[in-house]
Amino acid sequence: MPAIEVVLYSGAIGLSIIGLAGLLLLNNVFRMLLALVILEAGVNLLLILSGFRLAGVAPILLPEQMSNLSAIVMNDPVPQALVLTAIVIGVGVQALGLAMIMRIKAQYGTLNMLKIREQLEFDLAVQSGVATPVSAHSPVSLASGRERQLSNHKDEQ
Amino acid sequence: MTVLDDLLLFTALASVAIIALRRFASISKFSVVVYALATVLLIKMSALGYGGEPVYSSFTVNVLGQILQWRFDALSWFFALITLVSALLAAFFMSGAWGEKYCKEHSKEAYGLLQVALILNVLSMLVLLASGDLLSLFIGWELVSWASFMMMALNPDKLARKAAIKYIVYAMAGAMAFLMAIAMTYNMTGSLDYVQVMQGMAHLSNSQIALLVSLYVMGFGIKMGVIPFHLWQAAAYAETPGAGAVFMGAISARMGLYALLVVIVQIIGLTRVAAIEIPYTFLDMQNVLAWVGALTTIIPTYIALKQNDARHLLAWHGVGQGGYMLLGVMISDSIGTAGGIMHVFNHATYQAALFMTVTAVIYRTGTSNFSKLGGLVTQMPLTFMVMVVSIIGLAGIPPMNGFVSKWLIYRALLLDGQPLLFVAAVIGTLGTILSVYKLVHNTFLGQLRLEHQEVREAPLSMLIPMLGLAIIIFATGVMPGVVLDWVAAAQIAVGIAPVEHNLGGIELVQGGLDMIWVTGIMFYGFAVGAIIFYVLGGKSKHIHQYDNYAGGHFLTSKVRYHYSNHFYAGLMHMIGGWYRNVFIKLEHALVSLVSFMSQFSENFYRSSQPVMLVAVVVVLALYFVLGSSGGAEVSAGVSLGGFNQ
Amino acid sequence: MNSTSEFVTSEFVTGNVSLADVLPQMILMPLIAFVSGLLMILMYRKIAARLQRRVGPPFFQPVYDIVKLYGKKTQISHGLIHDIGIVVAVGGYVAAVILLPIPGMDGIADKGGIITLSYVLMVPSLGLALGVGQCANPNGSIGISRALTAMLAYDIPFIIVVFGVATHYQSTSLVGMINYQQTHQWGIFEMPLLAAAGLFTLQGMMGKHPFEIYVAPAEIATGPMVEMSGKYMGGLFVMQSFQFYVASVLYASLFLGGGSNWFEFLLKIFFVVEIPIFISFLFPRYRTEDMVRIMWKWPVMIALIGIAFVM
Amino acid sequence: MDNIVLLVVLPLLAAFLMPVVARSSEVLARTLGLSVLFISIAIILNVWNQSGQIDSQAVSIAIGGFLPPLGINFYVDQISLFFALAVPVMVLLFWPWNRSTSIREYSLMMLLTASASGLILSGDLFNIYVFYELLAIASYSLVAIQGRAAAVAASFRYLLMGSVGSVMMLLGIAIIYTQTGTLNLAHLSLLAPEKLNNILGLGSFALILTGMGVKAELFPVNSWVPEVYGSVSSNLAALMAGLLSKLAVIVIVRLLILLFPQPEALQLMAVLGIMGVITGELVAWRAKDFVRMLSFSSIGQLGLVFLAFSIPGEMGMMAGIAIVLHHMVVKPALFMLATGWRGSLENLSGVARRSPFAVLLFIVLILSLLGIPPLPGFWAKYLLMVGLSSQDGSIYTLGMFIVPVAMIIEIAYLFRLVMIMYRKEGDEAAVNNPDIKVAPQSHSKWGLAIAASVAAMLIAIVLQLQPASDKLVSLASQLSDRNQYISTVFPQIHTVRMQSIK
Repeated sequence: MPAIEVVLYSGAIGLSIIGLAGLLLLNNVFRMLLALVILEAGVNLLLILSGFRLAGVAPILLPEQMSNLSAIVMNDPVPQALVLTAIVIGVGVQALGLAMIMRIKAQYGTLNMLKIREQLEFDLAVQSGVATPVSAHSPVSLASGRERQLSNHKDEQ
Repeated sequence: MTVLDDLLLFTALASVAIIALRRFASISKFSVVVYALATVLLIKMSALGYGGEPVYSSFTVNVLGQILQWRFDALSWFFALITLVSALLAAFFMSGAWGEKYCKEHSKEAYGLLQVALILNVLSMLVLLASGDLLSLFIGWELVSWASFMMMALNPDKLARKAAIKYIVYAMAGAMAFLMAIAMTYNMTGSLDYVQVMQGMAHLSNSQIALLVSLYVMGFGIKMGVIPFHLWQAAAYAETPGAGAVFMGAISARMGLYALLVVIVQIIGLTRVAAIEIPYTFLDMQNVLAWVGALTTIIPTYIALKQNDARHLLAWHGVGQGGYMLLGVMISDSIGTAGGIMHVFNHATYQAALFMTVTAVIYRTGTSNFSKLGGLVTQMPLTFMVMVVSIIGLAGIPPMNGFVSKWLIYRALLLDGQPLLFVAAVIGTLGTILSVYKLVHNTFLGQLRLEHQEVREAPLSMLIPMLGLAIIIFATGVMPGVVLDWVAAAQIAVGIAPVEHNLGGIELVQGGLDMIWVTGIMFYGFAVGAIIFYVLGGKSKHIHQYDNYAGGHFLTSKVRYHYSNHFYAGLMHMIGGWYRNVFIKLEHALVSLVSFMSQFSENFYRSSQPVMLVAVVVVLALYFVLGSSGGAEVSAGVSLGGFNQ
Repeated sequence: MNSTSEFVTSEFVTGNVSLADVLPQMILMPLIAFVSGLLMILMYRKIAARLQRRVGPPFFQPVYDIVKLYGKKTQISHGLIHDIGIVVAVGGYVAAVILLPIPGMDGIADKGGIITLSYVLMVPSLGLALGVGQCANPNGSIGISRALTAMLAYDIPFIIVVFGVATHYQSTSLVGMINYQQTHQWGIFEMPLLAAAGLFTLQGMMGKHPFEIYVAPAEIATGPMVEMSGKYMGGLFVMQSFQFYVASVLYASLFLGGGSNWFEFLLKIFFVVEIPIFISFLFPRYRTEDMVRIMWKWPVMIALIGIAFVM
Repeated sequence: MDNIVLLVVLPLLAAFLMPVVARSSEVLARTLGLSVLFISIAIILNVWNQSGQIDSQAVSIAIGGFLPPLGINFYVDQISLFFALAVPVMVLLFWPWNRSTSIREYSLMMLLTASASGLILSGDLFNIYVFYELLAIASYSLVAIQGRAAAVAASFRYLLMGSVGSVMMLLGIAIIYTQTGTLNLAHLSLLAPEKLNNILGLGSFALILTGMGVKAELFPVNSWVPEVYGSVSSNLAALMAGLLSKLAVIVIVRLLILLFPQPEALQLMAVLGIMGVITGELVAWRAKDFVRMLSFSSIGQLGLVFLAFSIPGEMGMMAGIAIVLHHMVVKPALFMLATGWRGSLENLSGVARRSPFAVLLFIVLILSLLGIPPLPGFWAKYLLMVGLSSQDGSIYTLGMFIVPVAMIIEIAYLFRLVMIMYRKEGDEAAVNNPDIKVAPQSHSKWGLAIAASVAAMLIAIVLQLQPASDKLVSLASQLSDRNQYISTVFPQIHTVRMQSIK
């Protein structure tokens, strides 16, 4: 495998790992979304590379090349088509996620995943009218969360 | 259309009719007629009880390559007879005054539902008894479980609800064990038809049989309430509304024994069971099962001894008596199995009678708590008489029928040379004697309470079935041959040599039993006693209850001069330490375990990083697949960039 | 010690018996039992007296007692069950007596056998319990709860002994056992451990010292007899004489080869009764719990070892 | 036959047209959505009626006249047609009827319909990916659009999990492509025995399973389930639990049959299935409100599905399809009952008096869910147990013990609830937070009607056991028939070639 391909592959894999690590290690939801973007970029790159030929040309078969098919090195078009679609979808999902983050920020006032989860659990419990799953380790945030929730209710009224 | 078709169809239509008509006042009479007619239909098949050919239903279902069929043989007929007669008597019992009171206390709807539950129980039991293959057996099994659950759940009390939910969890566990066993049987033998499974069993190894037997016995044992699955039954049956408890106590739990007879005795065969050695012990599987039976006679009986409520006491005895049946069947010779099967009949008669008497007492006094009863014999002499007859049967003392079946079991144990089992069985009997005396003493004997001065005899609609049962208990005690005929036919049906018997009992060169003579001698003895007492002695004077030796204390109705609390204080002083609620603690431990695991799982689902899980599963999955395939293929498989077209 | 099955053949089993054949036996056997029982009571009291350096009662004292009790004017009944209880208590023993084979009179014994007999022996206790229960006296009920506990105590070793003996003879027929012993060897020599345990049990069954606290004859107000007067007490006295007789005959039949003639028979049963009587007065009385403890410990242990030998 | 394509095209068009049309007339926009659904149903019924051949044979439809493997195709057999029918029918059943629903939601529903139909019909791996992503986007948005703060947060967490999952799936598809050079399922299936029967093939299966598993509630990528179902309306929860998860399962199974012959793939599914069953039921046992209980029960049931499909051979296929179909009707019906019973379980104390009919339906449904004979759920469970016990592997043996344990736990919590429902009213109805408790409301007539018709359907199946079981057998044999798939898509391939594949 030529050196350049090694560099390209390791770059793609590295991007994926960075993205995955970001998703796992970060708590800020916006950063998590960015990590997702990086992960997708890495994987897309990997896909592109799988169809890539070092000295390849665009996969358009010209009439004069018909005689000498085996001599032509073409890039594989299918991965490119795939990646194109994936990028489009990815952008859509990212936009959706971003919109959600804005809503979350507006309603919960935080971007911290841990706090969001606690608040979410609390909200679900409130909705269903059961006791909040209060953990002994985090009484403060939940108690304050509940008060906030109740005051929100009042605001709505 | 065979007679079996008629019977099943009739019962099914009757259940639909009862469901539809449950709000009408005349539903109770209607249901009595239904059970009577069903009994008539069953009696039309009575040739079965004397060794006739099995009656097949013309209705079959072919599903998933499995043919479901239904048929009646002598064993089913025997159980069906008990079922229908119990249902008839229970329906008669609840048709009159008891039903009216129940309507008043609860609602008409509740009474209708009780009738519905009863007919559904009967229908499901008939379906179970008629099953002709393992799958239809399972279907019937589940139907019976759920019909019983419906009956239990009718009582809205908190205790009853708790008992019902406990029951259904246990029943489900049993059903699941049964289902696992069926699935394995299907894969091992390629069929679920009785005959084909029986043939297939012959080719199985001992370890396979051991697995199957353990699963089947677990499934059936839970229904029977054998140790260690005995915790659910007593509370559940005791808290069932009166007339329902009569029926359930008589027959419901015996469905486990029926299935056990069919599957373990008939299909697998006790010789195969006995061939399974339990490692590191001297025991084989059959011994273990016999010991399960023996322990079931002891432990629940002594739990019954501690009960302070008549219904609970009886229900615990119901569990304990199931142990005798299992023990009898597991002795596997003709006398022992005859005893086990016959005990089903005998137990049904006296248990139904006892629940009826207790229900009658509740009907008149409103309670079955021993601390609030006493001295009712003067007010309810006939009920008392029925109870005495039944407890003599329950305790297994001649001349009532309970003695005969227990005698058969003891006799078989003797012939088999099983001293410890014999002793265990006798310990159970002695415990029974103690606790039935507690039952009769604390309800009927002793001092009559002030608030019960006006209590009258139970109404006629309740007395008639009670007295009828008392007569059956006595008559089949004196002439056990009547029942033994059916038992012998049932034994042939499950492939065991029938017991040699005559009208009075067993003829055996090594000491038999002739109940006609024994009863005759006993009554002769009582006559002699009566002569000594009445003829030789002077006339005695009847005095009031308060006219009693009281060590100088002046007795009035305010003084409770009746000993019913801590009845066997001395004995409890001695054996009380052995009541350690081990099984209850075990049950709690299981629940705690589930609770702990549940908490653990919940924390997993609450993880704050959703992606973590994806990553974990990817890594684990890749590790799994890579690990399972070995590294050599990796290099061969990797060909990134290959364009293969 | 094993291989006894050869002894049990059909020759010991009487065939069909007609009522006319056994009617004389049915009349005679209770009478014999009654008379022997009275003599045993007399013997008991005499020996007790001699051990305590008293003269003791005259020969007809037991008869006088019964006549006195029956002749009493105050005969208090607490209801029908009270009466029936006494009838059943006496009648149960009468039935048991008839089911026990004695020399020349074994027509009916085979209809029941040893298992039936041991259960028929529980009938009197139950009858008495019902009768006492009807009296509505807590002292009586306490006594009965103790009596039943005591029954539980001695019946367990008793049943083990019965099982051992029946296993040894491969039979539950008392007639068969006796015939075998008379032609071979007495049970006491073949099964010494079981015989020893049986003797222990016998002590409990008789309801005498040192296991008599449930009857509470000395402190009558706290025992089952508290409401028994006149013929009720008399009935129980009759019952007691049967009780002595049944216990001793049963033991003699199981271990001492019954009796081939009347002299031998009477000698054996009086000898059997004598042993517990002598032991009676050597020990203080046991509380009910202690009785349960001792009965479940020693005789059970000895009997189980004995069974291990006969198996 | 070719108008099957309309099943995807029409809803997709409608989805984009609806907001536009709504500017002029909102009523027209709503009618547009509904009419598209009705047209879809009509098309499928027509296809089914018109050619009886679908019962035994399958049809491949090349889109735009380009034949596979170069062109893309739709594959129509009984299973895919059935699910393609189920999509519009269930969307119609759980259509958000109330007037306050925004047109955007309807539009998203149409998107969901289109992508779901496409997902089940596609005969091409990449199209599956695309439709799957569309479906995901539609469902994220549908969850988020519910408006509550909790719904948005839950949806975001769902989105994170889902998009990482789809990235993994994409990676898996890429690996498959590099190995084989094609993405057509039939073609892949032809090549699979030689090209995918290796470590990379397995790896790609694991990646695809992870990605698809997010939607199919596969353990452990299902932690979104309770959050999402708890925060959305019952209608949407019913649709997601009932339909979408099953579609993902069917696609996974199809890929498994066509592409991955390795036993390790099955074992992986079995392990994850077992974990799903036991954890789902255990947590449901703790649940304090009805919807959460249903969500975890759904996880458990999907675990059963994976376990069933992991059994090699026809028996497993039958068991899997039976459980899938059964759960597909029962769980939505239960969610419909949940509309009236949101809130703490303790609040349901005594509802049996107020709404006896609903409770009766509930009991029938859970009895079937628990597998009580002779209800259809029993036959599914019976097949599962027989299938499990027919296998030797320790995983299957473990499964055979885990499934009953899970059922026992399930019966404990479900019947605890039933007993609460039958409690005398006012009896210990205390709730920890009386100020925020949610009182049980009455059910919508529509929801009750759905539940009642499902219950009636279950009972009808009991009465028609024999035809139903025959149908199941034919479905299973068709789903597990690789050769039919290949020969349908490539009729030119000779049977000789087929022989060699075998």
